[in-house]
Amino acid sequence: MTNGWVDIKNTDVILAMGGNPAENHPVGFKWFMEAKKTRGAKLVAVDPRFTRTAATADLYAPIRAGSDIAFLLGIIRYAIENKRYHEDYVKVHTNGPYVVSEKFEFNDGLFSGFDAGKTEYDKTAWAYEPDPKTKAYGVDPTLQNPRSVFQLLKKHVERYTPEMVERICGTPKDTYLKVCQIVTSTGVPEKAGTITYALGWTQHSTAVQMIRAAAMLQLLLGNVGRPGGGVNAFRGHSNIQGATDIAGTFDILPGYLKTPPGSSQTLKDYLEAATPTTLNKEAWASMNYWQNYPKFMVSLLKATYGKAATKENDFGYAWLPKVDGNYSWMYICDDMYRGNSTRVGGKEPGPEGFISFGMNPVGLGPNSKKWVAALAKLKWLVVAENVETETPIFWKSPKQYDPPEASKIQTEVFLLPAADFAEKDGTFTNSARWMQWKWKAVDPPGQAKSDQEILARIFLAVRDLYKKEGGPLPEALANLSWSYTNPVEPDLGEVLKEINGKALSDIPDPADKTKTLKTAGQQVDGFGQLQDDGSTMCGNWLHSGVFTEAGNNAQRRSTADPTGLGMYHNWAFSWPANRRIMYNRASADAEGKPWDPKRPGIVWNGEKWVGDVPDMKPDAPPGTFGAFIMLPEGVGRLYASGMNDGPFPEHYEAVEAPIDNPLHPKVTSNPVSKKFSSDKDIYGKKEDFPIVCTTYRLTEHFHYWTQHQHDGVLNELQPGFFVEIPEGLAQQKGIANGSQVKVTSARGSIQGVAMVTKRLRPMKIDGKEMWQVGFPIHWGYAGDPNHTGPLANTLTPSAMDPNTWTPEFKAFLVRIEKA
Amino acid sequence: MSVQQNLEIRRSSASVWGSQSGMRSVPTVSKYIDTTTCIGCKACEAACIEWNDLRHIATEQTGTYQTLPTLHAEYWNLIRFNERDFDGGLVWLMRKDQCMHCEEPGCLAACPAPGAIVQYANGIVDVNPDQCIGCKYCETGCPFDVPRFHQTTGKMAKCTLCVDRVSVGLEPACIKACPTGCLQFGTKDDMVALGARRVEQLKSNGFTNALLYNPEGVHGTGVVTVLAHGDHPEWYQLPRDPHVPILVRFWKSFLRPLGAIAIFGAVIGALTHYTKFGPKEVRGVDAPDRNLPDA
Amino acid sequence: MSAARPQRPFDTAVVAARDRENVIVGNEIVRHRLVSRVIHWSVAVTFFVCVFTGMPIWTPVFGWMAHLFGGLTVCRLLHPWAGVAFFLASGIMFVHWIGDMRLEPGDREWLGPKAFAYMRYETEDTDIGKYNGGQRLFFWAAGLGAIGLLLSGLLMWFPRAFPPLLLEFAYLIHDVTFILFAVAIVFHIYLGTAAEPGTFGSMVRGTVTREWARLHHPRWYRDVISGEEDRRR
Amino acid sequence: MELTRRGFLKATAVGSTIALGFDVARAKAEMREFKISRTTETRSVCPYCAVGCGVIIHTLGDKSKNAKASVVHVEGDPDQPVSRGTLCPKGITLKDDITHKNRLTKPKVRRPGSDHWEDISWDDAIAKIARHVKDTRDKCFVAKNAKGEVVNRNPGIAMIGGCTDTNEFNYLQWKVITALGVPYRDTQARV
Repeated sequence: MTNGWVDIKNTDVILAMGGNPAENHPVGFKWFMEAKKTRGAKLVAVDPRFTRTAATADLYAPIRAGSDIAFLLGIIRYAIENKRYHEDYVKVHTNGPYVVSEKFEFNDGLFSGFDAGKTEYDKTAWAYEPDPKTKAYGVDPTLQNPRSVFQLLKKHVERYTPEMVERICGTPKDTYLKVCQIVTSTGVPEKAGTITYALGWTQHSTAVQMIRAAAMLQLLLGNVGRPGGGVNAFRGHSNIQGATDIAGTFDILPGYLKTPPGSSQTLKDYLEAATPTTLNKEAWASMNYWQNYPKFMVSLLKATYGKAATKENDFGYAWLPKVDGNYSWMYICDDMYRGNSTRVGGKEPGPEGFISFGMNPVGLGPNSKKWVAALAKLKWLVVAENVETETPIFWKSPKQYDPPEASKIQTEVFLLPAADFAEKDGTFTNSARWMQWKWKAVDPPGQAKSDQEILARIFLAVRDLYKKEGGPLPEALANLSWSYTNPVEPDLGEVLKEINGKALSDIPDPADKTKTLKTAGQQVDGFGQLQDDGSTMCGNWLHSGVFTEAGNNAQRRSTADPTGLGMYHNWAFSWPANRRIMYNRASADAEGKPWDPKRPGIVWNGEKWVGDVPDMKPDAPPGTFGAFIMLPEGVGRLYASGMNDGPFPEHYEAVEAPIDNPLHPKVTSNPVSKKFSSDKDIYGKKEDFPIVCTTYRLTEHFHYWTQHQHDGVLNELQPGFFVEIPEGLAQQKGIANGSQVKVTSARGSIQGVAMVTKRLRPMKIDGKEMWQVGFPIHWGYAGDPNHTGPLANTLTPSAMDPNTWTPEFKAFLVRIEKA
Repeated sequence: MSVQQNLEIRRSSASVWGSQSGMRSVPTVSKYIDTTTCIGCKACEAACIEWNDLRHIATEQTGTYQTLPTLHAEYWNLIRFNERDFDGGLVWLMRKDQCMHCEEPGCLAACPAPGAIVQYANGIVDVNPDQCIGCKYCETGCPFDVPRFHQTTGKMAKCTLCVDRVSVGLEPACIKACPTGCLQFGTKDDMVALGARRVEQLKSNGFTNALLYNPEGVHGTGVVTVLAHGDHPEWYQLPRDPHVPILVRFWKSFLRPLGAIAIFGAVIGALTHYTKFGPKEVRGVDAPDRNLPDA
Repeated sequence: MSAARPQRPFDTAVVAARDRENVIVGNEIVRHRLVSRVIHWSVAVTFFVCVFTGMPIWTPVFGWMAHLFGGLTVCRLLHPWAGVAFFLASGIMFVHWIGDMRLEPGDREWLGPKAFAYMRYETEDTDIGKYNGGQRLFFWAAGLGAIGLLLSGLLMWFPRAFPPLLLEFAYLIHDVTFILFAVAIVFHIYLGTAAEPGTFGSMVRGTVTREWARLHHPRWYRDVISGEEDRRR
Repeated sequence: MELTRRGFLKATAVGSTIALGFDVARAKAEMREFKISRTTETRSVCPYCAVGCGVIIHTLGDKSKNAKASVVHVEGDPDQPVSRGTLCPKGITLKDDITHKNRLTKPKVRRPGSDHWEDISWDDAIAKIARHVKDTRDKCFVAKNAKGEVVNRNPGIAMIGGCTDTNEFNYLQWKVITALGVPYRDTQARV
């Protein structure tokens, strides 16, 4: 989230799309209702189903799953056509005025630079046009230059007329125009609107571009960085925000530093490649905060290898594993299944050992059968869990997941009982980036142990083995700093201190060399004090400030809210730098005056920025720097050359497309979206599978987790799996409400109770009648015996977004019949 | 930490007279339900079960989001889901169903067991399991079909408005839980005022039939409900004009006293007759065959 | 009691009253043979269980009765079952007595003037058989009442199985029936004991004296006597 | 104290029942008592979605030496600015999640080719796992990639972390995979 949960109460219009907040974030949804009740805010719900969110919405617009980009670009078109965008904002805070190189083109579904062989784009074709004199970006403040981002955008969205949107999305034109009218009503300074989304956008082969489209719309309407505005992603788990912040995925180190590739052999190479050079040095120059990259990286290496990390040995950079290519979720599955992978042209082994701390790949999918088959090829599998999920018992999974004979599965499986949230302390980072400390309430049941103890014991045992027996690169283990008071079960408070970072030697004050900012051993106040010479260490620069000399700020519990805007600066700690609204500089105009005085984000009072923690050099007068300090442009991107699938979003059908793309039939699906080629990766044709299907969660259950609760209340509230089917389709197929129905995709079929409902409507797509069905995840072959069910992800395809490599769970093709 | 001092009784079932206890006058409390901001998340259902430690009952998926077809002795709080075509589109109505804590409780009126159903000074209507005899009269008395017979305890069971929480100054469990704030709790006056404001807002948003459901038939309820479609309470499975069944009133407050009098009357009648006429027998006639030794 | 009279071999009347009716034994006439009396008392007992378990539930005025059976809850448990028992007993009684209870033309008047006249001891009706019109009417009323109480009682027992309105009426019927029943019973008891000495004996010992019979049921007395004479010849 | 009060009330109950046929004092006496008046409260954060609602976990006993704490009730934390004491059905039933009987309580191992679990001690489990990790790393370690660049990675192991891992644990996890050279790393955030 760019803003916070409570901040939603400050909005005038909410576009809830690509998510069902009432269902999945009911408590956060309170602030939607608050805005409705106290400000008369309008809630617009766009969803394939008439959801719990829609039930309370002022306007509901049905949409075909996977067609969101067309819907959003249509709104952008409407805003530009009818001059309902926030022009001053666009000029000051976006790259709308920037001039793009002649090399950029878009013809029948393909951007310039497409390499059909590699199915990849050469992104250099999308660069800005450097100004001949300054070599900086060319800028046209009038937005009139035909090669300006704004004009190119205008041209790009030309095709997304309400008629075309109706044809692609199935949204009735009149409803759609109402949506456009309400959403673009915030394109004025005195109004603010927010867009909220969740996995209904992130889980598509065009996911990132959907979100881009939303962000672009918000930039055009001048809603980014403002209280009551923003682009707000609702994360679905208590700490996946934290997981990504702190290197949960292969491609990033803590704090979104890049995992070094094989090509960066030395720290110097690496830092040069990773640190962006400031290109815009003119007015609204970019602060380009990433130029501090070396400080963050070196401090991280110091935290990782402690004393062993010295200037001489590149702070141990060589010991860091380097990556070549992709090691993410579906590649893990594929490489496991195939037993090897090809990296920079050479064959390398695939995983033969697998460690999972509380994750359930078989349930999560996609394509559960492939996961079962892949796990069966492992030599060993370790799962630390609260309950016995599908994954650790894949070897006894039911027939329909076609597992090999148990006797033929050579995998040694360890199932370790782990403590749950109440049985350990530590911090969770919520969707609003708040790091909140939780205290331990009870001991784990039986022999269960906290996951930090399980991990530490394994690590220490392996380290001992290397001490005794040696092996490849033992120093990587030997030098890893593990200097916790109790190495077997590190105290999480200590760990958080390490994450915050501290001075290793006195740090001189840059302003006055005679003074010191911090003396050796002191916790740093924030990432501003980090150094690139090894005099500081910090486990995650983004979190720096969470555990200062003042103590553990994640434990702060003040309910004071002086701004009245729901920022609560003294409740817990919000990264970065306890900032509550990201890009808040954009909440003020060129002079630093708030667009809406009633809802100021930050304000320039003559000598400094006041209000929220400024997303800006606190004493830099307006005009010094652009509002988006992390971007080399310094402004928000209506045009992003960094994407793998185009600088502008474009509507592409899902990988399993129910129609040919009406805009460019030759390029129906995302040309660079990724698929797999094993015998388990089967993709369905619209001829065999005419129905669009989507998956989702229920408010009464959590993932593959709560249905394990024996005699649990949640199992009382939602006892089992069901399939939601529109009345019309049910009639055609002779399916009665409550009867058994079978849903089949190219990858398998599942059966469950039919829930025949008015909430799914028949759709007219590209002139043809089309049906959508959907079903919740949550059930599987593990769980409380009375509450098992089919795995939803048996049906989902292994296709993914080319930027995030997130699977396309939300739009695929099926057929249904009476069971 | 017993709590019984905190609540005094306004009215008690099957009481002959003077059921009011104590002197304190406390404000009547009320729940507020805004069906227009309810998302049917069932937090209230769960909170009710958790707080009151209700037993797990087996449910099954029958093609609806609604947990059970109706209330149950182990399930006092149920959200009723209704899909309705409306104005060319669809409305998905969710309404929290539970005891309405009527100002004029039909259950209490019907209850024959002294003190088995009480209305506390603050308006909460509660079943006192210790006094309840499980006769189910209250089922007939209740215009909202709320009380349920509990098989294992043999007592009636229903929402207590978390009297144990309220009596120590807390809100009921369901109210505290409600994520969207469609449930509120406070004095009846405050809740009615809140409801009136919300209804006005709805009307200005085009729901011209919006109203605050607080039926006069039972002199108002301790649960006031905002309905966007006030002209169709039945869409929410609410009775249009609930009242304590007239026949219940008749037999309870008229027929039975009358009957009692009639019976006493009969006895007195018999006595009077006896004193006036004495026994009916033959006296003085010669009756040879009565001269028996043992006669 | 035979032990009380050693000089007599045995009490012929009581012996006779075990299985025979309408016969003269010494100066007594057997009016109710044993089985009749057992049936009558089983009805009476079940009825009183119903009364004492029902009335405290009926209205708190009779709350004290609950203590005879260990409290209201016990009453609530006993009452429906006692009710069923009472109905069965009444049923048997009905079948057992129906022969003697066929209504006769004049009986209607017992609803009004006759009944009053009777209570004032002013009737010179010599045509009263084994049972008088009042008794016969009471018999039919009781049978009807038993059915009314049972049906309405069943509804009250299982309320969820019936529509609300029907229930409301059930309570009404149960109440009204009971009130009438109760009033009638008061008089039945009064007449059967204090008001008419000797009557009670007919339901315990089974016999009545010739005087009693001659006084209360002249026709029946004549029939019994004539029957005797026939036998003498 | 409870009992004697009840006793007294019962006595008065009988009296007044006979007198009036009803009794108020008794009705009050039997009102359910406030069940969490003396439980121990611990502030925590809901482990489900990312709203991060504050929860108060009520445990049995006062944490004294001889009391075994067990969760008896979970309720929203009214101070938490986002949730303000409210919770969704999942949050409210966290007691079930912590205490339900399907929780794992001892380490188990499934031997290669076997069709059932066997119990295993923690020490054996850790030792065996460490051995596996070491062997796999030794076997699969890639010091140089096909281009001859030093990459020091161990593609033989994949490690994934869940959704309720604390930040601190995620950091420790990162340190460990860095030490082991594991490139295959992902988390719930992806899916």
